[in-house]
Amino acid sequence: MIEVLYFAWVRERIGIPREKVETEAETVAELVGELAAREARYAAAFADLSALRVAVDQELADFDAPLKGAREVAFFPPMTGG
Amino acid sequence: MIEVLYFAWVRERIGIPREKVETEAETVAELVGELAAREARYAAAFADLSALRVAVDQELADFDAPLKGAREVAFFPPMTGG
Amino acid sequence: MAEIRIQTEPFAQGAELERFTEAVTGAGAVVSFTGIVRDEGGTLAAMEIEHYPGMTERAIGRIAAEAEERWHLSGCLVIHRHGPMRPGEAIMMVATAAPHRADAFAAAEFLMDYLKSRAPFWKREITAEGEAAWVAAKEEDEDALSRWQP
Amino acid sequence: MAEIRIQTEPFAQGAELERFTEAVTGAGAVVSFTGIVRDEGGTLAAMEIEHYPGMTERAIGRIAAEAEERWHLSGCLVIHRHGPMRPGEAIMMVATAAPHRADAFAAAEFLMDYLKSRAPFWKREITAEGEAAWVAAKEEDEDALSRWQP
Repeated sequence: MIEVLYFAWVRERIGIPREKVETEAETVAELVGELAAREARYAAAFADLSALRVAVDQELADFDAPLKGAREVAFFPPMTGG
Repeated sequence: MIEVLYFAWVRERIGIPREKVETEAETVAELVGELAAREARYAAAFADLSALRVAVDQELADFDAPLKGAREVAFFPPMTGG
Repeated sequence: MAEIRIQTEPFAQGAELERFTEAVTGAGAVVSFTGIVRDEGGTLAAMEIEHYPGMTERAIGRIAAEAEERWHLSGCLVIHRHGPMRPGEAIMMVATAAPHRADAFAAAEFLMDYLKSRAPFWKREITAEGEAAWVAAKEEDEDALSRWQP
Repeated sequence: MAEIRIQTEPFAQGAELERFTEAVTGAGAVVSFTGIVRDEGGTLAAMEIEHYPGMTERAIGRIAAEAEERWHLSGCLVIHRHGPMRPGEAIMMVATAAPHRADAFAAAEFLMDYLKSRAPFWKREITAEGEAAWVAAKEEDEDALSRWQP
């Protein structure tokens, strides 16, 4: 079970800020594949991965990062702080 | 007649902050030559020109700058503002 | 050593800068940066900032720790707001104190470059007409990070 | 456009920064630098700054004008004290405001580099034992100017 979080327009597109996901995905990319296959709103949010960033357990990660042991995965657009 | 000003250790070495100088010097270097020839304290102050800076009419200048029309010449060490 | 505050409340940059400066010892140089909501010639009504609680503190803590490793600092402050804010209000500030000015300047610029692109904040602008749009990340902000690579 | 003040009185950097920021329009970024008298581990009792009245205002005015030509600024402030001051007191400050942060940072660093070596101030340190010595100009301060050459 992984807690999946969405921020900014990813959150808006998917319609929820977070959800628990039952998954056997071994990498972030596999998790993205499972989510995108769910519904059109997920497919739309994950249509262009180059426009997305991912954090695993609150650390920026790549899409090929392993999920073994991860409790929290977040998807969001490039950050615009400062 | 030129107003000559001294700052920081140049002022201390010469012993006065400013004086009026009658001179026919055509360049700063000629004026320095006249001043240095006056007394030991002037000679000491002008002994090492590389340790001095000069301003003509409140603008930084070189030692070979002309003095024609100048009303004010200042001698001082490298600046340490900020 | 760094003081990091994530908050919704407005803050007074001047008072923060005074307090920060009084608390550090041995500093000869203090640099501050404050980001302010521009009004874009009256077209911007408000800005909203979303963030990722938990990761935000962690990411900024890491950035500040790296600044303290790279430069000789006497202190380091980061305040970043989230939630709604109005034109003219301060969004965030960083302050750095150091014995020498080059360190204070470099650390402040480093903190800003990393906060822009590596701390999980997302800005949304609401126009005077009530339209809301997420601010797009700028390529130049990403490029700015390259100058800090070893 | 730049505000330049040469004074013997202490000033409050925080209050000056607030006032400066409120007065500028269109700024998204405000950078400040404050130079503070270090106590050098308790060995420094006081600092005295001599300056060249008239030339000081002129030199700083020229430096600020050049900063305003080189970068897109919304405002520019320079305050520099002369006379005696104690450890912990602010010697001087610059503040720059700009639509974008790169301009504000570059202009503030430019102002500082030029103020250090091209504005007619001379620092004298008085130690706790009462010995006074003129501060020598640093070669690195002169070198810092080279990065601004076209």
